[in-house]
Amino acid sequence: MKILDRLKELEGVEAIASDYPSTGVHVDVLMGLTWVRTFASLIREEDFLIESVTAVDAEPNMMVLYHFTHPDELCRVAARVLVERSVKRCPTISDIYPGANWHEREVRDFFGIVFEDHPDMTPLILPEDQVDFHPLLKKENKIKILSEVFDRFVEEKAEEASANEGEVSE
Amino acid sequence: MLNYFKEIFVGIKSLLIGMKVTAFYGTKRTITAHYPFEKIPVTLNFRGHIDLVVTKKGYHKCITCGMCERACPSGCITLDSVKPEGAKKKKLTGYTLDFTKCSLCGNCVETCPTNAIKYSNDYYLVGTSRHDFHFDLLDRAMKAAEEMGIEWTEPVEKPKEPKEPQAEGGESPSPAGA
Amino acid sequence: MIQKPDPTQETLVLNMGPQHPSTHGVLRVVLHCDGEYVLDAEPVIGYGHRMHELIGEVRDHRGFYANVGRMDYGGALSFGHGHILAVERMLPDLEVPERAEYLRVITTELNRVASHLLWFGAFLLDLGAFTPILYSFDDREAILDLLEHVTGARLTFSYMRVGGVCADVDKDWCDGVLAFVKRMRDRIPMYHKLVSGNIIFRKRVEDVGLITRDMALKYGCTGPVIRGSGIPYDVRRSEPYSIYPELDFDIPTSERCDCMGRYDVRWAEIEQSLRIIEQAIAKLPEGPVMAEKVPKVIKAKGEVYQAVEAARGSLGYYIACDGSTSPYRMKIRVPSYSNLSILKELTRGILLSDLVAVMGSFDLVIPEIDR
Amino acid sequence: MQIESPNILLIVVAAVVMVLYVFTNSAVLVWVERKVSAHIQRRPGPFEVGPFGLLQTAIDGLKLMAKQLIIPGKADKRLFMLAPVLSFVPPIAALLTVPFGKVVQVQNLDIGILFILSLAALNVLAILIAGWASANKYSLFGAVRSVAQNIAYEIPLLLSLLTAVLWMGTLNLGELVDAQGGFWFVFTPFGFVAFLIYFVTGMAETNRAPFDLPEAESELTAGFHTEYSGMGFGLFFLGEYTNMILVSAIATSLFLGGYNLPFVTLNGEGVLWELIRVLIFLAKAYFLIFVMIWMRWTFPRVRFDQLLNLCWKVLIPFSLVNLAAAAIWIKAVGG
Repeated sequence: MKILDRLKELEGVEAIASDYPSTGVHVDVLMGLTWVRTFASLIREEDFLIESVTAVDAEPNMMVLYHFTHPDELCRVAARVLVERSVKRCPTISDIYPGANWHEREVRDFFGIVFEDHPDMTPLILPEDQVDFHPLLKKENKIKILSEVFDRFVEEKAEEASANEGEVSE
Repeated sequence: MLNYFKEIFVGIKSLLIGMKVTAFYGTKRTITAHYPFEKIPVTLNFRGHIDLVVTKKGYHKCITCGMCERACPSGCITLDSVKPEGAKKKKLTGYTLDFTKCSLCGNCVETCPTNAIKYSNDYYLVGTSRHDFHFDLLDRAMKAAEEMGIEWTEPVEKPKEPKEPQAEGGESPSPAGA
Repeated sequence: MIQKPDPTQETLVLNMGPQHPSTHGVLRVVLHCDGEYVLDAEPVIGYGHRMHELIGEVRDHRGFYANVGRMDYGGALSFGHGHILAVERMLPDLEVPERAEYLRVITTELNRVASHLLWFGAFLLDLGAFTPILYSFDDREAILDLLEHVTGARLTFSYMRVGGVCADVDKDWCDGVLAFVKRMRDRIPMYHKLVSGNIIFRKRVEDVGLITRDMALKYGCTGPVIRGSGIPYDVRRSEPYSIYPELDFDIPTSERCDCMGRYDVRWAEIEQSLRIIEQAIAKLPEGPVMAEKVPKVIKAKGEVYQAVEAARGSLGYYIACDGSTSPYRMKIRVPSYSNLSILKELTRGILLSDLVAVMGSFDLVIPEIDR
Repeated sequence: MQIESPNILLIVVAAVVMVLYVFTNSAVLVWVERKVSAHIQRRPGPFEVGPFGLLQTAIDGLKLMAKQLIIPGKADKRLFMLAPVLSFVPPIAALLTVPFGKVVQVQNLDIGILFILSLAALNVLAILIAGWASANKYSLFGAVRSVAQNIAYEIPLLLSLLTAVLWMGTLNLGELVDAQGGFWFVFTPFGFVAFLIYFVTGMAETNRAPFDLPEAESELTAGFHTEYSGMGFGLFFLGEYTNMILVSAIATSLFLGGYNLPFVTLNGEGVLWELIRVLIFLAKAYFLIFVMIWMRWTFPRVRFDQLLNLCWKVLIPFSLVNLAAAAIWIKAVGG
């Protein structure tokens, strides 16, 4: 897969081939917050189609998840970026992919993650005056550690996650 | 210029073709059913709300295991049972279906170990309050038995009663585990 | 002193919806109009939001499959298909019988035809023709009768089960399906005579709502919208699932990029679906319709993304499980959501009537957007 | 012609009869429209009230009368109430000059056509007032559309009628019918073209689909009568159907030979002959209405700019050329 090679060249992006039959994803990408826009531009150059932007609430970081797929070849890219639960800020890709506009607003509605430089962060689905209510945030007793849910983070939990956090604070 | 006239000609022709189609169907028989006077028979597989199966002996097959209650994603089934003194099995005293919450997924019917519930073919459902859709299935089963001409008879466990003291020790875990 | 507004710069704000005949549900579009011209159209969604994603996280996998059909009342079976395939992906040991897969595909394709017929009628209703919807409903009813025979429901079929389907079909039903395929093929020329060739219709939809290839990719449009822009992206072919690789069918596309292109694509798709149904009925193997060993309680771990081609485009289920009985996170990527988000850019400077035509050509199902 | 003092009593009686006729006509037409549309759509239509559902419209009328008249808070109340009346009365007045038979014509005016056209033009005023007074944006849209549409379509309408007037050399409706006799104007090529143009513009003037832009249901919810309920809406309804009969009555008397059969002129005297003539006239008029209904339930609605394009680029050039050709023909051959 061409995209995998190209993604591997980016230093802040860690891309691995994923097990398609069990996950439905070909390329699994983990990137730092500062790399989101670079990644999006690159994947836009490759003519990928945006499928969805969503988030998962977990401890200690929340995960924003992008899905892209290619219209011609069989290749789905799942890109993750970790967002600190207390900060909840993430760069927008809505200028690169206008289709992400609504998805990002929805994520803001449901999780409270603010996408920086997004043209319009008013609630899309929730009532316009309801800015502090985020229904998909997990309750105290339900919330899990990120690595408990996602195998992706198990081995690199110790080093990588901390490295990413380091990037966030930069 | 030629295109201009061609377009007018083609346009008028296409309109006339369209009118021909509607005229053709206008002269044909109507295909709707005049609802209150004629009803379309419901298919055998139609999945309405659930009902208790009435057996030939005039009783239901429910063993009150509670599988349906647990399988129901919307929590619309409520089972009431008592264990009569000295009886081996629990006895169903009430089977309530809150149809206002039911989404007809069919989980209850599929998980039932004794096939005690089935889908009814009832789709003429109308009510003036939501309490009209809290069905007492046990009651409905009794009425169904009456309509079928079967007498509602509770199976008599008495012949087994003398053996009960011996069997009780072995039997008691099974209702609890079900 | 209050400044007087300049009447030449004044625009008319028009709330189209939430109750409006051609928004197909509770969708509101805030229009800024200059006379008949739409300067800006901002869709406002969420009036019928039921938070299906949260319900999916509360209920277990089995409890959720009645919900998925409620999202898209037009093509409920593809939504069920996607969900079940996603759950089955997490259970690698489960072997779904072939007959079940064939039945899933046959019913889904029948449902797709029904959905396209519904769209056809509603689209023409938007354009002001009242009769085609009743003709298309005549055919749609025939499909619903067939589907009722096997699934037991007419609209929100909860037919798919983990490990198979809930009911088997018999020979009579297959004959009925083949008879329907023949009937539908006979009826298609009538539709084209009545509508496709009609000069008024053509003038209304041609060169209206142009979506270029690039726009379609940027906005993530899928389904007939992207295929109407000349990109042959169909999940059934691009990312084969179920038994679609074994079937012979084409992905119709149109280079027109306008409403007419989408219209043509949908009609071609109906014909392809009929082809699929015919082949699948011919190939339908004997056997059980339910896997033998289906776990009573589904406990899975890991995450899956399953895409299927619903009637309106690529439908994706993202399920992340933490090993408990219910998903930790469930995200449903619905096609109409992305398709509708293009509306703002698409309708700048077009006429009000064209806006209605463009929205009609998207085949919007609002409960799907407000899932 | 000497000006006679009009027989007031006759006119009053005739007006009452005409109002009654208009009401029955609308009731029947609504029933016909519902039945025709139903059968085109393969359903039975009204069949419950009365034989074949004939009394359905009467019941509907009763319902409309019983309904509350809701006037929007910000509406201009007087104009709001005036508009339905304005849409309903002029067509009735116009019908007074229509020659249903040789004798059955309330007032034979020398400028009959002009009289009818000037009254028919009031229709657009009614819609404009309704749209404006409702204080509703959809209504306003409908009103604006209606004005643009009706004013544009007035031109080909006049031109096509002018062809007929030129051909027969009179504005008097009775004389126009007599001038044709059995040889209907529509049998001549000029008459045929003029008739087609007249029919299309007539549909547009009456806001019938596919030209029902002022009330375009799928775009403007109900257009100019969005805010009207009860009999306010009912009067618009009546006005629409009265306009339909007016348009087809003019078409019948100008192009389709009025009460004459094709190639047969009916000149008999007596009540029976008069009755036959009236029936023939009505049959022709109602056939045209049937075609209008048939077209409504077949075609999609045209777009606003296309409507005007059709008028300016097709109908007006064609009717102008047709008029000129007819004039030359008269000068060269007939003159």
